[in-house]
Amino acid sequence: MSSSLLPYFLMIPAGLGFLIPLLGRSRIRPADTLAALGTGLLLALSLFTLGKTGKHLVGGWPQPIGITLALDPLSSLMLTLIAGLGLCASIFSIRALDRHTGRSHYYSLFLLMIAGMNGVALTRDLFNLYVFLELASISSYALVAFSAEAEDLEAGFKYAILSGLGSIFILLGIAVVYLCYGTVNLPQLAERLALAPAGELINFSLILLLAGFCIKAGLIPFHFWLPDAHPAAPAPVSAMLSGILIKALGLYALARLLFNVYDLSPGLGRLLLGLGALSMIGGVLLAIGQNDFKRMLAYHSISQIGYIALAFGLGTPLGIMAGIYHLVNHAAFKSLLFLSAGAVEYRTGTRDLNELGGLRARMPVTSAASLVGSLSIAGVPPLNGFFSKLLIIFACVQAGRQGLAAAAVIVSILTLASFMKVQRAAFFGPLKDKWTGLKEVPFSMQLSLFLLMAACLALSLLVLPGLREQFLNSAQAVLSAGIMPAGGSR
Amino acid sequence: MIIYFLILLLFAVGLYGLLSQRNLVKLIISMSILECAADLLLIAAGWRANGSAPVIAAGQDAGQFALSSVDPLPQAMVLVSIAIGLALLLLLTAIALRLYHEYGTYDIGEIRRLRG
Amino acid sequence: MPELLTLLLVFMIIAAILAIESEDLTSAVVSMGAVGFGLSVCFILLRAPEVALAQIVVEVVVLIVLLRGIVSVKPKTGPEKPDRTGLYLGVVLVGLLLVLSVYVAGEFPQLGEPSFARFPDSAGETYLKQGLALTGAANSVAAVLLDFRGLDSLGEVAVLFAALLGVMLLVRKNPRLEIKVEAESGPNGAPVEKGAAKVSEGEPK
Amino acid sequence: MKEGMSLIVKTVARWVVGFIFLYGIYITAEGHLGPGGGFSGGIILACSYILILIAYGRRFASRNLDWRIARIMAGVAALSFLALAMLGMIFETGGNAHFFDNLIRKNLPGTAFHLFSGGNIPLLNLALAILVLASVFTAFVLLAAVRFWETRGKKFFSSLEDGP
Repeated sequence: MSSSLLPYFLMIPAGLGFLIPLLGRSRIRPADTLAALGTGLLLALSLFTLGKTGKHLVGGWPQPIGITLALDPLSSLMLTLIAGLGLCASIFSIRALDRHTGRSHYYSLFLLMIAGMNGVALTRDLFNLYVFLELASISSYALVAFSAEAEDLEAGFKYAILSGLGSIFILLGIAVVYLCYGTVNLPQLAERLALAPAGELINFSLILLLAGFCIKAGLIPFHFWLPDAHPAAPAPVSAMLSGILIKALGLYALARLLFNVYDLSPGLGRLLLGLGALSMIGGVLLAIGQNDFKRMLAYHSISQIGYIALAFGLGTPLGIMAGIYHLVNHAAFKSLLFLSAGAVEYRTGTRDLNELGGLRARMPVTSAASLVGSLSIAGVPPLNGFFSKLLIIFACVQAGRQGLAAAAVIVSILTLASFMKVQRAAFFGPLKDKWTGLKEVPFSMQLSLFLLMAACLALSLLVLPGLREQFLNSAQAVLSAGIMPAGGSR
Repeated sequence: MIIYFLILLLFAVGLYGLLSQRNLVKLIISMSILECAADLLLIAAGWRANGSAPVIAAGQDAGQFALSSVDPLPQAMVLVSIAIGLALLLLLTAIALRLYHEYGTYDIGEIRRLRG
Repeated sequence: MPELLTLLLVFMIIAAILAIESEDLTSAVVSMGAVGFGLSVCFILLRAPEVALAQIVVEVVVLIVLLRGIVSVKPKTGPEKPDRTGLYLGVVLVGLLLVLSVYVAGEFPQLGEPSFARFPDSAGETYLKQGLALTGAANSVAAVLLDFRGLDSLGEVAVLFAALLGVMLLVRKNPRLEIKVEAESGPNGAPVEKGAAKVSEGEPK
Repeated sequence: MKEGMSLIVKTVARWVVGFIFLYGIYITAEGHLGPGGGFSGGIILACSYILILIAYGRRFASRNLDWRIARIMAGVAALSFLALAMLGMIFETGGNAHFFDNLIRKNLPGTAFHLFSGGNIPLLNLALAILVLASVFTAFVLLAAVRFWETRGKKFFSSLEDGP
């Protein structure tokens, strides 16, 4: 298929990212316009490539010599998510950054982050994956500290150090892999791994890579950066971080390596299962006591990431499919929740749930968005979160892990309780005197909330057999097909 | 063998520094030591005993050169990772400086308001 | 050769320990420089002159940035109490890593037998054999970096650019357009961002 | 003239800086022929500016070496790096269109071991060098100037608050 399309996923965001700081300030606000146009273009491109396969040999060099960009149903799904959330977040940013300086640099970093994630989704080369992962990470460090106030700087430093440690683990893992197998090309590496006798060094490199990607994903023993970084970032950035960054850099890359290169062994699956269950339960328990809206959402991110890791860890086709579905859904509802938290903060200037109250009367759209997001994350029937959680529970039962299925149900109930608390504290109930003069957020912010709400409703259609086979099952087939084919077309 | 072990030891020293130190500058230093170790492991992976640098001389036979030179791929990778390390260090330095201006100290224990 | 390398590595490890444990920030930064220069010499011994050059110039810039930017602000660290949990976590993790590396040490391939030579049709061999013919660059590393694996360099460019943007964002003086109300002073009486943006109105057009 | 360091340092810096600059250009330009390359060359070039800055003090530097121009240079260099990489995508069609295609070499092969060989490798090296020069220099100036945050006027930092 049209494989010469693939480099545009890197060229468009990177080129706009380089261009935007050069433009001056004018009435049409070139930075905002270009960022929205660029992400819109990316979304159009990725929708066009959705579900297709293709390969682009960078520089025209064949597989082990050069770097290959490859598209398969899973990576096209990731590209669509990245571009879709990028579009919503950049529309939201137009007004959300009203009170900040340095807008053009913000947009530029935002686009470079998208370029990095696109690169991670497309590349078939371990070291190139590391480079793009660092591109996305370094841009996100700067974006987390964007407001440059004391707490943001602190969160940014903590995030940069811990996530940087993850990157170093990945680099060391790559070094060990190269030391043993002499290649960084993923298909060739998979081939050599399958041929070589299983030794301790494979496991050593795997431990290093696993630790690195788990830090990036924010799974529970490695989660320390996440609850600080997400609240500190501006709302669109935290929507991106939680919605897609931790998945693209963490879970997606990890799943690629585990399933398609290391050929997931049962022991590894159990490890992933354990980490997932721990994050799922621990995240929600940590979330319950929180009063900071965004901090609570950050802990819920850990919990939901746990669901996805758990589903991947089952290793069964249904489990993988459910995991991918939940990944897509989580991107929609968690960014919706973060953006509505950002909308509340934009008008009220606070994230403390105890200070809010009765906002429903003054901010109907925001409160509807937050309600949809809350019901979806808690798994209430007509919304997308319900179906994917149900599938995960089915998969657990099918794999003979009833205990985990029960845990997933209980965590879901706890999530519902936690979000009911939010709704009662912030949106329902009597309007506090302080907020009587409040207005609804500007149109551009409402627009992105509407888009994501529509996505939350529409994504539940993916459970229908026809759509499921086209999008989810084909993506799941990529992972459950085992190690990726070597060589390839020239 | 001992070389690889020493490289991992260097990595361990950096890791220890990153986890035990509370000074922002020390954290940055530990980060850079960790990067040194990873880079060295990569370069060592491509070294050939009594090999030559991967630069072909005029008139040298390419086949002969391929048998006597060290591996250029890890060197290219390390160059990229050095650049990435520099970028990360500049960013960390900027954040550390700003934190100093906010709190008047580099000690993370004193400035830690957030607790994860 | 390996003996020399071992010696250098021991020197680097000692310098690293000094850099981490020294009380004085200036000597910590200088010890870090020693690690970097040792690394550069290691690169030369391992026949990587290009990487050695890059490492040495980067080390110089890093030293200048750290000394000029950070250490000149405040030359000494106060008496620090070590972070207990971090200390234990560090010791445990380091112990784990060392145990693991002892465990796998027997499996590491022989030093001096590059991995690309052990496998047929490795990329490294192609780079050496046909690099000049295919790209016209006599320096194989440049051929790999900018032609065979040019995408890595694009990533490198983007990362450097992102870091520049990040530095510019972080040192701007008025991150917000609003007028700030609170003017508290940080611990140790350091001034906290005094004249925050006296931009007349909070709402830009 | 109390700016900067002592007269000896200034004089030596004035002599040395040209050589450092030349060396940086040499390293960049010969990057595809021998050890060197855009990254190292760019940092060496940046070092020559940093030397002037340290020796002559910030007032001299802010008069003669404007980091705001360096910032624009960085953007232009990054864009031209990308543009060089895109050449193959633009001027070739169909199955031949490859990102990072060395199109210049295909049309103008040059002679091996001469400066004009390697197609766009030297050009990419040059763009990389300019980018590294500009970004390292800018970052250094800004990081060193944070010390004077309170005393330094609005003019220095205000242009950071939005695009140039």
